Amino acid sequence: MAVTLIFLGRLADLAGMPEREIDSPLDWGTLVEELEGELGEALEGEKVKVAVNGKLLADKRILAASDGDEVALLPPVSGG
Amino acid sequence: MAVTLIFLGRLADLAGMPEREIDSPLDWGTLVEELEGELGEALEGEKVKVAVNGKLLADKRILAASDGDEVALLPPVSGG
Amino acid sequence: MLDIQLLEKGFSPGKALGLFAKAHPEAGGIASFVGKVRMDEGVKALELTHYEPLTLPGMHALAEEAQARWNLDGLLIWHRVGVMRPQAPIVLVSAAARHRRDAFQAADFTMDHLKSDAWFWKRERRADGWHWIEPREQDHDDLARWR
Amino acid sequence: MLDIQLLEKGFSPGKALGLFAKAHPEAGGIASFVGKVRMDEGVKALELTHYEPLTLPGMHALAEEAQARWNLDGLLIWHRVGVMRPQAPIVLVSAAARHRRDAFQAADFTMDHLKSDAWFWKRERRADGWHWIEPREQDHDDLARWR
Repeated sequence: MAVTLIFLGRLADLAGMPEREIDSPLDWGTLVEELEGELGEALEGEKVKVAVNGKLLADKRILAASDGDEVALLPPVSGG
Repeated sequence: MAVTLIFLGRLADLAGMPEREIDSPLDWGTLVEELEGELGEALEGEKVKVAVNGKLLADKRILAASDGDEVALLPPVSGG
Repeated sequence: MLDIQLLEKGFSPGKALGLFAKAHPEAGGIASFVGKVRMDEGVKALELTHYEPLTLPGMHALAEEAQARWNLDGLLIWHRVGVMRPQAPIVLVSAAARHRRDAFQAADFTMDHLKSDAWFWKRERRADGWHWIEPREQDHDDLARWR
Repeated sequence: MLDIQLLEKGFSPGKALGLFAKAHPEAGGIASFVGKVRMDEGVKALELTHYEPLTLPGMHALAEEAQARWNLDGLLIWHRVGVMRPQAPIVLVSAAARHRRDAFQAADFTMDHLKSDAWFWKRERRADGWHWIEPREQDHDDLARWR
């Protein structure tokens, strides 16, 4: 029973990996608690957004992921 | 002893030719008189400009061309 | 016609533009922009990361917004991802339209949004390792022009 | 680097852009515009007349003004003259710059001026003969933006 976390941009550096599995079900409080330290703090930053299965959450604090879901953690972008 | 007149755009249609020679010396009054009819009238239009030897005149009424000069008669442009 | 692509490998902007122009014989004008990895001193490589489930749909939504705002015959958006060397093309945008202003505006609008409002993360490799790049203040100002 | 040309024969914009890009490896961005003879119903050909002693120096002066206003690495202005068929390229403008906005602005500025403030006269051949074309009101408005 697992959720896949995808770390983008500098969050991948902080996580030390581009993705990992985490137990389901998963809400925002549990996620921040599990990803402790600098990574957990970075996630709390208001510019970090969250997508579940490719759909952006309007508010990341309503996260409710279950088995098989893919949760992407998205820091501010920079392209071009 | 001649000046070459170059007719651009619709002035060439009115003149029935792209260029012709005209006696020198040549001032603006003489030019308009010589190119009578519709062409002479068109030249008087304020949007028609005049260049002598590739240099635009600030005021066409100061035209003073002499033997060998090239006088270009330039209607409003349209490019692109 | 929309031509939206995320590219893992290099591409030739000149060739792509030639084909795009051929595909839009009815367009009176085509405005284009090619962005390349700059040869800034000390930069050895650039990496663009994306998250395809968001990045590609985001590019399509952007193209549709441009089509809704201007009268376009076609819009091409090609964006590289992965590791690139200095001078490699990163992005190509090309807008075909009957009228010049529509083409220019659509290309300009699309570039401003790709630059600071699309799902890409960019980092540079310098002698001392990789560095994440944030959009410049100017990029945010550019984007604000369209609101 | 300026590349200013009046062309009596057809040209390939894609090829020209490829070479221009290659000539400016240092530029981060290249903004371009290709204008073609539109396939308007009933138009069989377009003729552009110029007066070289004014037209070519005027194009150089325009390029210099663009270079003075924006920070450019290079500017290309190619303009056809003579008789052209529908879909033939008439004009190619390409501006290479370190920053995107400079490239876009310079290409846009140059096109607006070529369109209604350069020494070209344009007429169309329709079934009933040749017709002179005047700049549209829109073209004058476009030009006024830069004053």
